[in-house]
Amino acid sequence: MTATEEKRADTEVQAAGESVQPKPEQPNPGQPATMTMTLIQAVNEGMRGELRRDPRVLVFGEDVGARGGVFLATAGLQAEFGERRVFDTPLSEGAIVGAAVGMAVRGLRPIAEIQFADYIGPGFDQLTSQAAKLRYRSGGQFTCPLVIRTPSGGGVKGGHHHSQSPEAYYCHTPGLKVVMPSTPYDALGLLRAAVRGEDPVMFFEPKRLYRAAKGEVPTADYVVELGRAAVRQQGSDISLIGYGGVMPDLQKAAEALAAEGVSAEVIDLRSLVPWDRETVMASAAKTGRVVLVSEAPRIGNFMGEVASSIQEEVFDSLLAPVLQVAGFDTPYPYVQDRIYLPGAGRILNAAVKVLNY
Amino acid sequence: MTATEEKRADTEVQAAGESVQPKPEQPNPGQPATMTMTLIQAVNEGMRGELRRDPRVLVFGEDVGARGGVFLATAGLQAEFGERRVFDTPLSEGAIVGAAVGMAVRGLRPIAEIQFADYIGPGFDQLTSQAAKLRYRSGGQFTCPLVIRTPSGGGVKGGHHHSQSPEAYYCHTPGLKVVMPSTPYDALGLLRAAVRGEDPVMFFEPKRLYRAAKGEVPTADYVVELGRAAVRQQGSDISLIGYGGVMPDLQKAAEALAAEGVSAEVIDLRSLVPWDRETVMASAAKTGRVVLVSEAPRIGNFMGEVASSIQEEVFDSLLAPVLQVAGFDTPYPYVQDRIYLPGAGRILNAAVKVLNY
Amino acid sequence: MLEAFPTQPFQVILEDGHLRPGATFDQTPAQLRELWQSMTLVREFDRKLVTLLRQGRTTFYAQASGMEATQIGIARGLRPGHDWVWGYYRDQGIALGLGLSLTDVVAQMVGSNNDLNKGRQMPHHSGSVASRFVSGSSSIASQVPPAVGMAMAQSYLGLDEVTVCTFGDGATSEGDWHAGINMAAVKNAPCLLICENNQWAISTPVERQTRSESIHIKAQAYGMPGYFVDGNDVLAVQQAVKELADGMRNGGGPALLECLTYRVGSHSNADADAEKNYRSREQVRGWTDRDPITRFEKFLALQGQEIGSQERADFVALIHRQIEGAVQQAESSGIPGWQSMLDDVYSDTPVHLRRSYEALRQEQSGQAMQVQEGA
Amino acid sequence: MLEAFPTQPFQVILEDGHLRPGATFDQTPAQLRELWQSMTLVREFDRKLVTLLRQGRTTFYAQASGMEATQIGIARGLRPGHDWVWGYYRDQGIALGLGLSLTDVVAQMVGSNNDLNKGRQMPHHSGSVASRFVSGSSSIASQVPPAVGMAMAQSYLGLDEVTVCTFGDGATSEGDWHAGINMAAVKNAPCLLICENNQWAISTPVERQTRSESIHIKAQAYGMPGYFVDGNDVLAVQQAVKELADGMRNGGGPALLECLTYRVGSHSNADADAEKNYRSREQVRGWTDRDPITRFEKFLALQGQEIGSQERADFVALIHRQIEGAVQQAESSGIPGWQSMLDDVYSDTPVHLRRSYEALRQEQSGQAMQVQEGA
Ligand SMILES: Cc1ncc(C[n+]2csc(CCOP(=O)(O)OP(=O)(O)O)c2C)c(N)n1
Ligand SMILES: Cc1ncc(C[n+]2csc(CCOP(=O)(O)OP(=O)(O)O)c2C)c(N)n1
Ligand SMILES: [Mg+2]
Ligand SMILES: [Mg+2]
Repeated sequence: MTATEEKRADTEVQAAGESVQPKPEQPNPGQPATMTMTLIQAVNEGMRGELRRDPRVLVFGEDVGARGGVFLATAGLQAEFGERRVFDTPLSEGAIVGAAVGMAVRGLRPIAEIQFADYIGPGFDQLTSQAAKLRYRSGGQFTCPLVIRTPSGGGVKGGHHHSQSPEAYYCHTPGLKVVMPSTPYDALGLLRAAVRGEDPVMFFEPKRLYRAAKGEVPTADYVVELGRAAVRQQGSDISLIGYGGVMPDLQKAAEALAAEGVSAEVIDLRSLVPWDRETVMASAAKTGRVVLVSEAPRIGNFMGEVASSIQEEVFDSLLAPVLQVAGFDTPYPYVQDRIYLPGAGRILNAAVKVLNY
Repeated sequence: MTATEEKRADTEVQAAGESVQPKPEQPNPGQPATMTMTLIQAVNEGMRGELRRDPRVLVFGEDVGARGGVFLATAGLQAEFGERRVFDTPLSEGAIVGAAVGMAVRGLRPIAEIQFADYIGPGFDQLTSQAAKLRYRSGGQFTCPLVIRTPSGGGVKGGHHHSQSPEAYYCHTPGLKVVMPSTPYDALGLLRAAVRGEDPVMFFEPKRLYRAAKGEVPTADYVVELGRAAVRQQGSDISLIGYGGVMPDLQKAAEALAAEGVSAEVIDLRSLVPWDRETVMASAAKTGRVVLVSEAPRIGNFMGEVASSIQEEVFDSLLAPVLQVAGFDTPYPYVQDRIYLPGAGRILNAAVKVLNY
Repeated sequence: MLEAFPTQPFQVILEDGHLRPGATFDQTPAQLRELWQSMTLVREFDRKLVTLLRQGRTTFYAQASGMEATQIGIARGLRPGHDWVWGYYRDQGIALGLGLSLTDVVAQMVGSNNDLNKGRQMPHHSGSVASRFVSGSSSIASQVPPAVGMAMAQSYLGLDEVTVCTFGDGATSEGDWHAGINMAAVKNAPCLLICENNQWAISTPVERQTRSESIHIKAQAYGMPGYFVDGNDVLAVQQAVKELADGMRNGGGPALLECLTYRVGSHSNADADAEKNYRSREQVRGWTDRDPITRFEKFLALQGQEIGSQERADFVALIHRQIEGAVQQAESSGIPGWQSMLDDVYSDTPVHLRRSYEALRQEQSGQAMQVQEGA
Repeated sequence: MLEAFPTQPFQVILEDGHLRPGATFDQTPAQLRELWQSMTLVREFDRKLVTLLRQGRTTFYAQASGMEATQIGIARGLRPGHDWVWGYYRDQGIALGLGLSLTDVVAQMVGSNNDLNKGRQMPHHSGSVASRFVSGSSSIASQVPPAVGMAMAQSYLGLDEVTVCTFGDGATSEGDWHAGINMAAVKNAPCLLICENNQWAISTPVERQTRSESIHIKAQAYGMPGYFVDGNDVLAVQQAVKELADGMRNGGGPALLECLTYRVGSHSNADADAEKNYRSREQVRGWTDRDPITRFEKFLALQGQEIGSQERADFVALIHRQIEGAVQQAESSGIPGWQSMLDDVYSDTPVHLRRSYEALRQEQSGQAMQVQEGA
């Protein structure tokens, strides 16, 4: 290629690039300061806002267009932004994840939906071989900022292919970031941070909280930085740490403990990779008693890393072993859906064990 | 179908089934009691023996036929058993794993090779959705006893797609059993147990030990039961626990400790799912000091589960935190291959930290 | 002899119920009536189960309505209990056609103690080893490579069985669909791969699933014959399946068969409200006008074997009674207890599951504390 | 105009070097010479690198010998630095053809400090953002869906770029190959999918990879045109690629292009000994007789532009000197240190990597104990 050609090529791309630059988020003076919404509304709002703000953002996946997604997370988006920006794909998770990688390399900001976390499997190689490693393997020459959104977790009596919590697979894949909000506030803030960030992010949405989790959300633009846990309740006697769908159970267990005069600190990790070691260690060091809660099968779940790290780091402060409450090491069952899930009772039991140690 | 048809159908299948029943292993009186072999020879022998013993056993994968596999693990098998029983497949891990599932349901005992553990990705959904769950989801009506053999781990300067240690993904998948031998004895014994068992087994072979690990192996038939660790060296001051390619480093660290008068117990897990809690807990309780070694990336690796379990179970016996020596949370590097891997020095350092705690 | 890669789907019965000129059939009048009964069973099963769902007695339902000729045609083209089927969630018609009892299928839908799968899967995942109908996975197209592997085993063992693998039009986009079919071709495995092309995958029409002119033409990518039948013509489907399966028994290789039909119900009850957003009532009506059961009834009438209105009413009433009986049987058999949750993960019970068992035993027997649950 | 689904591969130059009757070409004599030089560069790169490997100065090598016309034809059919290429490990010819310097490609093979990829991958994984040649993954066919996604982005952005995705014959069996191509067709993405059919995938011949009569016919499964060129004819490849790419620039959809060629070297140095177990020397010899560079030289001679033996010798010597220079440059630039191992995992450095950095810093600065390493 001659120098002139090179110049021309660059200019063309830049021109194309310019036409798709993000606009700064505009404050809207007429708006109230907060709005009440459910977790799924927050996800929907998050995508809508990013689609408005940044023409590089595209939303796609199976049935996300006219259908609005099987949970309606993308409802109304195609109507507002058209089929070029919000579209259905063929039924192939490999194609969906892989396409997101290629788009991101060419400067777009894809948000891809995988219909259920249980169906990432066919896209696993794209995630682990392409998305996770592109920046590293190219020495930073190529990057793929993208978001894979997917409903995960149990409690909807969906059997094992509509209930699994596979986040540990992706936490164990360096190069991917992994988050799981449990509140509308976090869902919106983390989604914005993920879309605006420069890395591939697995965005797990605890489906049983889609409508159950309701809350106030600022109307002004904000982000929730990846890697920061939320202390949901301060406490001094014991730390209950979880993320995703189990959070309401942690809160319930904390209330039951409060009724017995026990002051529990409740921490929502929100972000798994990276995870907030500082907040967790401070809490563990303070209370000396920790219960970790996750609904994923116990062996190899993400809390293994947290437990291992806590005892490595604040061993001397521990007054009792760090206990895990987790899913069972079985495929996710159907009829015993509720027995499988941790639940407040099981958390409370673990807490009592730790307290009486 | 009429009753007669049913009867006939059954008889046919039984007849076909009978013709492929395993023969009992015959002792060979002329043979010496043991033979020296490398780990890869043991794997090769294991397959040869099972192919001889049981006509239901088939061996297949990419380039396992005339080529004998890229590491020569299947060398000579096609020549001895023919193309019906030892054959090449198209380049598709999904097809390989999936075909193994279907064969196993119909009564065969497939041993499928995935050329490198880094390439299981395209077969991930077959493993997690089909192989792992078939028995459970069918209430035990359908089962798929199969073995997926694959070279794994680093140390061969192969870059990230010829060096990864992805076993934690499969340990976190209930329904799969997972093993990783580090000696020829275990490779042969575990392979036999895997082939003769009734469950899907992921059989990881630490490729850097393929020729480096040499040892005596009985010529008589034996198996190494899944779920039993091997205490490689008894000790009283500290427990060094690992599996796979890092085992020689554990031994080296133990020797260095011995030179300083420290008695280290060295444990090779061999089997990850199920893992030998009894042996591990007994050792941890005895020494009170534990170092866990794995070359997989730290976050979410299998040792997280072991660390979490140890402190849960023998908390009061622990004199120091359980430390992990692990791979880094990066894609497996190329030029820094040797820096990435744990190695005896890093293990020794951790041991000293634990001892001086 | 079925023709590969035809431009028009193979038909035996024309839309108006007449026998296609040149077409033949060899079913006895009793066999023809049985076909009608089986299709009607599938249709009424849908109706009844939708009612039960509304009553809260099941949790999920996906109709096969409109696809009865395809599913019964497949089942009747095979040797039940001899040939194997790896189907998918919408295959209740094949399951019933292969001889799973109403009790079996209903128990699976309820997840009750008498479910052959022990209540381990959501509705629509029947399986029966006696009927050689494999309990499926929800993961679309994941049945294809295993079905091919099974066919490879059959050929290795020298059995005269075939394996049928069914899937929807949407499934053809998945990587494993391709991986499996390619393997079948290369290994010449006696696997009959059948696409139940009902033209929709939830909200995605087949034209946006693939740009190929048809599904069966995809067989060319594998050097395999592709066949095309009218999936609303039960005799065409049965004949095609039988001819292809018998060819495989005699050493023939795999084939891809496309049955063109239509999903007249919603994707599932979860989709019923949303459906209006993606397809027109006119399109659906166009296909209800081409109802496979109505067409077969016209054919029977033209053959002098009309289904009388009393006969129909009696048969429908019988089915509903039987289903009601099956539901009651399922309900009264109870739901698998917590112990069952830990069984069948492996052939044995490894230590970690024994520990879980012990922990759950304590919890469930009330030795552990309880917290008030519920939203 | 290239014809879709031809029975014979498209040729411009016949085996004996004559222009095919009816064929045309528009290259200037200088451009023709450049093609010869580029192909010769690729050939000599193989020779020299094999030598370096024997000398222990690299660790792994996979020859493209025999495939030079395909790879240079592809590169010369594109607008380098403008169009994008997602290639695979054997594409050193495309990399060099697109303008990666010998220094770049050699540095990647060595994993030295001047490697654009920072020594992060084994040899054969070059990448250069300036040349729009994407650093690849070893995972076969995994480049296909990303390449398609990139083409979707280009069409969304209204750019007149195309994305070329190359892969081997073996790659066509992978699920992601299918998933990606199907997506390209449905989305009408300007992606040119090129199979470098060298007839072997390690020890597996293409006939046991697929039973389809060719690779390009697989395009029918996607409703996409399939083209077929003689991959040992550099003018044919260049013309085909240019015509197809230009068609895509003007709004055309994707296409599958098969270049029929042959891998005359072993799969890689790791395969050199084993090769005799799976393919005959006769087969290899049959194809060395059809050498693409020799054919092009005959063509040049017939066009009155013969490559003189002195010219050839000088050019070869020049290349070897340049490669030697590149190797020395790589070697003297050193190897990335331990710090680099922890960079570029993310755009930022999360706490766990900061901790690793600190731990390694201590260890590498000798603050940690050392154990004697080595077998
Ligand atoms: C791997 C995977 N991805 C997504 C889904 C979610 N899903 C369930 S049914 C369906 C549509 C399937 O359509 P088709 O194959 O045509 O079958 P049909 O429902 O029309 O009978 C989808 C996307 C799934 N079950 N598995
Ligand atoms: C997913 C995956 N499986 C297996 C391999 C191992 N492998 C490396 S090259 C190769 C053969 C590839 O053949 P082909 O695609 O024809 O390319 P060629 O080497 O002939 O250029 C295989 C099986 C791999 N790299 N990736
Ligand atoms: Mg469909
Ligand atoms: Mg090849």
